[in-house]
Amino acid sequence: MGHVTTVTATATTDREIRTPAEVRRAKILAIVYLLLAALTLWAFGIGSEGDATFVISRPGDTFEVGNIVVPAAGLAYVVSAILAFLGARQWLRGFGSRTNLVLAIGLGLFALSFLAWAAAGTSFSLVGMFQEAIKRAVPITFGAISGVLCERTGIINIGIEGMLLGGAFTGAIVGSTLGAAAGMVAAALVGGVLALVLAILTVKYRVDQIIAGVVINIFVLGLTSFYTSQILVENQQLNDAPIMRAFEIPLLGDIPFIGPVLFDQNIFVYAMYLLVAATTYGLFQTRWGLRTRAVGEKPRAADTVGINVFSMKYWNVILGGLVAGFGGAYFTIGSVGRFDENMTAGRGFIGLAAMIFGRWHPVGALSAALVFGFADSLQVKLGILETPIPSEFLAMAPYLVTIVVVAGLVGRSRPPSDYTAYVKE
Amino acid sequence: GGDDDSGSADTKICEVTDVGGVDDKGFNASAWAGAQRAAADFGADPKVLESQAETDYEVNLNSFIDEGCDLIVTVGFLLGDATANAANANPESKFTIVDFAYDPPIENVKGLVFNTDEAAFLAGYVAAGTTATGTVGTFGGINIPPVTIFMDGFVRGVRYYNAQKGTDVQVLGWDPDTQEGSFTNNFESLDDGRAFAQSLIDEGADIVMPVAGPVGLGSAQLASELDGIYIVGVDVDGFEADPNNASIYLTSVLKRIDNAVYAAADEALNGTFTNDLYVGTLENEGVGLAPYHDLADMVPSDLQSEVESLRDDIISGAVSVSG
Amino acid sequence: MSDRPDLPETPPEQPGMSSFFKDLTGAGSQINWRANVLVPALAILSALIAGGIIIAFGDLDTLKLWGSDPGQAASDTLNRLGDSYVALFEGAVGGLGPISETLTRAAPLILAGLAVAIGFQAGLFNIGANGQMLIGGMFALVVGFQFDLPTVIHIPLAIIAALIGGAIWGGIPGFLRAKTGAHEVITTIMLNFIALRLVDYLLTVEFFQLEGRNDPVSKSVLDSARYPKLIDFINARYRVHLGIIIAILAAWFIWWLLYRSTIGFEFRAVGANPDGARYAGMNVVWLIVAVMAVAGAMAGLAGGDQVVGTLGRATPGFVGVIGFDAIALALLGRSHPFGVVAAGLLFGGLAAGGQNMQASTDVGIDIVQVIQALIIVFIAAPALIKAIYRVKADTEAAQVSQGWAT
Amino acid sequence: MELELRGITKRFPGVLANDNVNLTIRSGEILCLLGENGAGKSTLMNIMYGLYSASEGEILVNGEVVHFDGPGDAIAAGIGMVHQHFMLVPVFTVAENVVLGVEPTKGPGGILDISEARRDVTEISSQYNLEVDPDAIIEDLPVGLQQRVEIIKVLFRDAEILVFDEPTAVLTPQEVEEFFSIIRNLKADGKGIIFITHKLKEVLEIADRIAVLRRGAVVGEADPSTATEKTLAEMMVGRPVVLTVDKGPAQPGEVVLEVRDLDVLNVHDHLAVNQVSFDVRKGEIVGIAGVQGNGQTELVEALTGLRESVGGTVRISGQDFTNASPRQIHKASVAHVPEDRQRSGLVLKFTLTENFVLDSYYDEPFSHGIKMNWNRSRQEAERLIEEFDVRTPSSEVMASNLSGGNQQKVIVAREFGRDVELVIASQPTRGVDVGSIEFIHDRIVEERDNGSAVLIVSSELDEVMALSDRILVMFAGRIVAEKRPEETTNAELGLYMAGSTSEA
Ligand SMILES: Nc1ncnc2c1ncn2[C@@H]1O[C@H](COP(=O)(O)OP(=O)(O)OP(=O)(O)O)[C@@H](O)[C@H]1O
Ligand SMILES: Nc1ncnc2c1ncn2[C@@H]1O[C@H](COP(=O)(O)OP(=O)(O)OP(=O)(O)O)[C@@H](O)[C@H]1O
Ligand SMILES: [Mg+2]
Ligand SMILES: [Mg+2]
Repeated sequence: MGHVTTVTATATTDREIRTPAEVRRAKILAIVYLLLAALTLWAFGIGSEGDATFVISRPGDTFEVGNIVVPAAGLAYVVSAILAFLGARQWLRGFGSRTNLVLAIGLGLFALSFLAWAAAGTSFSLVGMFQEAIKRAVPITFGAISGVLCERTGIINIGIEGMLLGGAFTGAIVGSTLGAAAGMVAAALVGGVLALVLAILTVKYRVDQIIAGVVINIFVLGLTSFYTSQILVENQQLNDAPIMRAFEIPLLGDIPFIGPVLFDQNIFVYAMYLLVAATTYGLFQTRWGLRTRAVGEKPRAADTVGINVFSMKYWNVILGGLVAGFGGAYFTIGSVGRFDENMTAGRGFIGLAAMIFGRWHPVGALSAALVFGFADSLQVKLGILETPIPSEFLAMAPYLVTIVVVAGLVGRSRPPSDYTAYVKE
Repeated sequence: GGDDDSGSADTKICEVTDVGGVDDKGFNASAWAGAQRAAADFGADPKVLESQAETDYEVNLNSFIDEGCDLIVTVGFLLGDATANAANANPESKFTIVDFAYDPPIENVKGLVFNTDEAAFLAGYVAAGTTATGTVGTFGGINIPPVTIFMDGFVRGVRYYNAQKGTDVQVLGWDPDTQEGSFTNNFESLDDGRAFAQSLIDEGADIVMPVAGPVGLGSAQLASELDGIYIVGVDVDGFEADPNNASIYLTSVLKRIDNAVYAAADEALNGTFTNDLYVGTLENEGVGLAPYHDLADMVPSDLQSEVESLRDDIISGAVSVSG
Repeated sequence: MSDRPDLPETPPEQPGMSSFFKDLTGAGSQINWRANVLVPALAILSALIAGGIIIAFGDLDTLKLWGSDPGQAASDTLNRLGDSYVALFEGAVGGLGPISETLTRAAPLILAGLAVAIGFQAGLFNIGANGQMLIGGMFALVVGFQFDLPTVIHIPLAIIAALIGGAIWGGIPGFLRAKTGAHEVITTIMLNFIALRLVDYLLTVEFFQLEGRNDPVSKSVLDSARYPKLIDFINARYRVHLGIIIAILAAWFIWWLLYRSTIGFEFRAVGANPDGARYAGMNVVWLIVAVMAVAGAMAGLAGGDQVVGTLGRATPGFVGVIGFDAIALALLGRSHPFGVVAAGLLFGGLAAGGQNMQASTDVGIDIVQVIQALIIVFIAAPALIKAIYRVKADTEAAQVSQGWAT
Repeated sequence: MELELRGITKRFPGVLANDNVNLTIRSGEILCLLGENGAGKSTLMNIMYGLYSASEGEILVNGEVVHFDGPGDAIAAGIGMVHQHFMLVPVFTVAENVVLGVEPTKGPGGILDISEARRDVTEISSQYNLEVDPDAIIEDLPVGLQQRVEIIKVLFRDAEILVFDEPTAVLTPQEVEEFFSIIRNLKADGKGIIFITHKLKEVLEIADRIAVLRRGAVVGEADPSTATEKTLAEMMVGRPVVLTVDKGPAQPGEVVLEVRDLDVLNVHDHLAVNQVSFDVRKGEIVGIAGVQGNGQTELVEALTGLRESVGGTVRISGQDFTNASPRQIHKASVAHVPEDRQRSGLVLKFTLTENFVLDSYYDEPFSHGIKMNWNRSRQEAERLIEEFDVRTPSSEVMASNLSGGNQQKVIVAREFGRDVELVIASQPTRGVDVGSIEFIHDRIVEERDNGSAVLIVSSELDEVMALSDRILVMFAGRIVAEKRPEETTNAELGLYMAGSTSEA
């Protein structure tokens, strides 16, 4: 009967058919390309004169590299032509599995043309901007990885924002009193404790996961604000942590452009690289990873082969909390040494978006976080290139990007988990 | 209401903060410092109510009125209306409001405003004379007058220097003519302080004036990690307010809110209270330029003396800062 | 048929309070006091206790004292707590003034709470009340200062504007959720930030700014559009205004909508079982947009309450954190409109009381935030309460989320 | 080895699922466990497998009392289970699923040794001739193969006692035969086997011993050599039962449902319904037979507006209803009994009244404008409860508090309660006890005789045979055969269901 059933194998046929939904989405995407093309042409091309000078090395780099000079208008014409082509091709054939890649490239080109327009007539430092982009991606990445760890075991962690904030707060206080190292450890631990609370609420008491997460956010925000005004204001010495300085990695740091951008950063950035590598390997190459994903995808199946679903969930969520807590320390120990009320300003949620954008994969999460970091550093940069765009709108950029990304991609990405609370009689 | 008897007998100096809170390292804080100093000197006790939201102003003012405060200090334009209403409803209480002026003036309210641009002008002049890269920068918290007046003065100071010396020192981050520039859009994120300073530095600025309360501390932090980068502090003397990074404050644009509040308290508690508008100027030292402290030898002595004479010219009106 | 239990002889339900209780108790036949009254009450109690501990830790001097003189420290701490909570209580209900203040603060809380509760009822988590309030407020503002009309027209017009503004800002995430599966939790939060910046910007625009000033303070709403105060004839300071009445009417309307109208039936069906709703021929996509729009409209009304009611103008971030308190409030009210009213009054009291507590003791006002968060923890996990107090209540934890993608 | 369950009792909120059950199983024998839906069979097995913990009673292995904290312990004790609903991770490969929980690792930090896993799988499959590709992704495999993976999983953990919970429910008769030969091998290999089913024929064919459960209690054991289907059925239900549906011949009238060249995609965007065409006439019952997952679900969803079709047309009473909305189709007086009552047929958190008007609330008399008329709705609810004998204390209890069968009755009542021209019912009696089955079958025939066109989709071959006037067999998204029940046999249909195409 073997052969009989193999006939049954899949009810597919050679006839290639796309769902109406797919077709619709493809067309919409195509229209987006065309609009971008038009915008590029009209806003950045026509009537903009002057060259944009992109500085891609810093004084004192081992290898000084010349600046890139591009005519803003010219670039705009080229880019809009390419975008138009992509749009047409998208409409007619689509890009199949490479759709997202192409989209990323398209948006990248658009951003480039935008920069050239903004910098037309002046010069500005790409190195600086990308360096900043990496820095700003750090807490987002930690948040996103924390999300990946939790969601791969079937727990949505909306509480990342709170865990970051808790980590920042603890990092500041413990860092001020016992030193940076202790501060980072303590920050991670606090994240872990908050995660434990999340785990208990969702796994043991089966509280709605999103409610539980939001509770953690509100609670941490209230608590840190309360103690900030109650204690830190009078006792500034408690809010004055040592700061991790950037240090250049030998050799790697000397590579033109790449070097200063990637390898002249502080410990948190390097920790981020390690974390991404470690989680990727762990999730997909180890026993722990296999079990974690099994528990997320189908808890009862894992249970029936004797995997302790609950403890897997607990440990992974706690692990996620440790990651988020440590990431939170970036805001204080990794950046300015001082805690301020609600200083995470929504980075935790952007981290969630990055996780989704990154399809619950650590590397994806990192890339997504870099996109947000870029948007974020872009708005900083644009403020000083007298663009006609009001700063309030520039400040919206990261949030707008988040919405666009989530709306554009989550629809098509399937979460790796069954998020319903696992019940065991 | 919020009346409790504890010490309603003795005199009180009471501050209602705006939503920034008393620990904003900005004008709420310096007003509070003035109130506390006055309270100490005149044997009153200082009280503060933090406002969490717009809706709190009225209530906070009322509870202080009920407490019979001898002077109620309110801070910032956000409290403009609330203070006016409270003052009109309670003619017997005395008020003073920071960074706000009524016209026509209200009987029992003393407005405290500052020609910060006079001092910022001097700072700009110093910066222009000190920069090694020929580029200086500034950024603000939110695009509102109390902030941008610093930036106006700073930029005009630089331009004045260029005009005098025929140099071409650039100022990044603010254009007094279009009133657009670089803003963090918050007064909290020190990380933004770093980022905004960094991006100015990337474009070659070596002297940065952050006008965003505590956000500036981030910039100072960054400067202390790099070499050849200096900060111009605002409101208070960064050298004292931020001891960790004291050494990188070239100077600071002083806005002596504390002195003004102190003076108002003095009037209120010693029966000389008037509603005459107080305008802090270089002349009455309501605004000023902080000493160069450790960096004194970085500022050439002739530049220092030019600054001195420039101050006199501004006071005398020979030089206009609103250029 | 013989072994089939007889139906109770109760006559068919009449709309009204009895059915209100039925709604309140899910669909159970008799009132579930334990689940809907006792547990929330205990949750509040627990939150106050936990809050007390947190307050105690907020006082370093006393903490140090524990080492040297525990007795003294203990009594200090207790006094401090005593004073704090007494002040809290007095500030909430200690006289006409406090009550007026409580009601003033309850109004926007109730409306924003409805905005969240409607979402819950339909299985959507609307964290965007703050943004929706801001936009609704700005809409009302424009009507408020732009047109000069007789009150009877002006106020309703401002209200409509607020509803529209909020509905738009709420409808966007609804649309995104329905069409692209973008989860409303993320989109609404992002829209909060965006609304905040948008208001900052608008307040720098000539059209909105107060004549002759360029502070980010809007023109003042004309008196003809201001909600009339209710008891200011007793004391000019009693600022409770029409808003509270509007809030209660809105709650009643939402109750009617949810439990007496076909639309509400669809809302609840989508929330309880989207597949079932589709099977039953409901247009789930449209419904999600509609739910979020209605929710947004309620939040918009809350924003309007602030602008044309309490403040009379707009300033940066003029709604504070009401939109977030609303989440706690909706959970506490078990997402039932009348429960929301009760919870709103409670939180209004907490806010007014917290104000007073700050004024008469040195306990910072953020503690109110903490207490509210604690209340949700306990509400969200009734099992917790049951475990602590050994209550037998068949409450199951509130469920709202439907995973990420739809 | 010998495994004994002693005095096992299991209570769920509101249910006594197992009631003081005693049971013994030894190596080298096949014990059949028989019982209607909800009799407590799965529960009992889950307890034996450490998934549930018993409220009372104990488990003994070779006379020793053992205590299972989880499946891990049971597995260690040599117990293996193939669950009623497969316990495989859909996105994992066969190999990953087999080794999950006992993964071979290399080096430190538990690095997976997947090639080792692959070898183990191929080894076992060759030993018991259960060929399957170790690298195939589970969700791409048909149920038949998925079941093999489950068996391999159990053998990989070298279990001595193997439990199969309704393994044949999803198999064609041929696959069943294949499966039986597999478990005969296992038995010969000295394994003890517990085999759960509702299907009396199978029991008589394979069992060494038979134990019957009713309402959670063992109501007796039977000897396969002496027992007959009828006696077993009576033991199961506790009263005499009619095993056939009595219905007169059909008088087909004009075409009501007309389907032409219909193409429908499944969730994975594979073509699940492929160029399907058929008619259903007034006054006839057309039954669609087929192994689950051959496109029946997608077909019904397309017909009822729940899924967009990508090609072909659907006409109802002459009008075009291709990709019409569920509401439009409902208005065309079509009744739809959905495949999964809990997922789509009911809103469990709603009262019965609300559920009874779930798809007709939008119209008079249940609503006027946007105002619901709850009094009227409630009267309707009570009428239907009365007429369809739904066992419930009142019309105001939540649907979730009803038993599966009664929940099904609620749906049937709602859909048949109004006069309709077309009835589309999938798995109308799934998870429903024999008593209710009789009832629902009678109602379906009654609808036919009242002149409705009826389309039945069921994976229960017997049900299709009993009800249908015409039978269509679906395989791999195509209609591969059309037969009249009187001119065919289970065996023949089974062949078509397994993919051998019609030469008729
Ligand atoms: N998790 C649960 N919670 C509450 N009741 C349950 C649960 N699981 C099963 N039951 C009830 O226990 C009884 C026995 O269920 P069980 O699944 O063991 O029946 P079964 O004999 O396996 O039926 P079937 O033949 O349909 O599989 C039923 O009344 C069922 O409703
Ligand atoms: N999951 C459950 N949770 C709570 N109560 C349940 C559950 N399942 C069943 N019950 C209760 O147990 C009673 C018996 O349900 P059960 O499913 O055993 O009926 P059954 O024997 O399977 O009958 P049917 O064959 O009609 O499903 C039902 O009336 C229901 O109230
Ligand atoms: Mg059942
Ligand atoms: Mg079963």
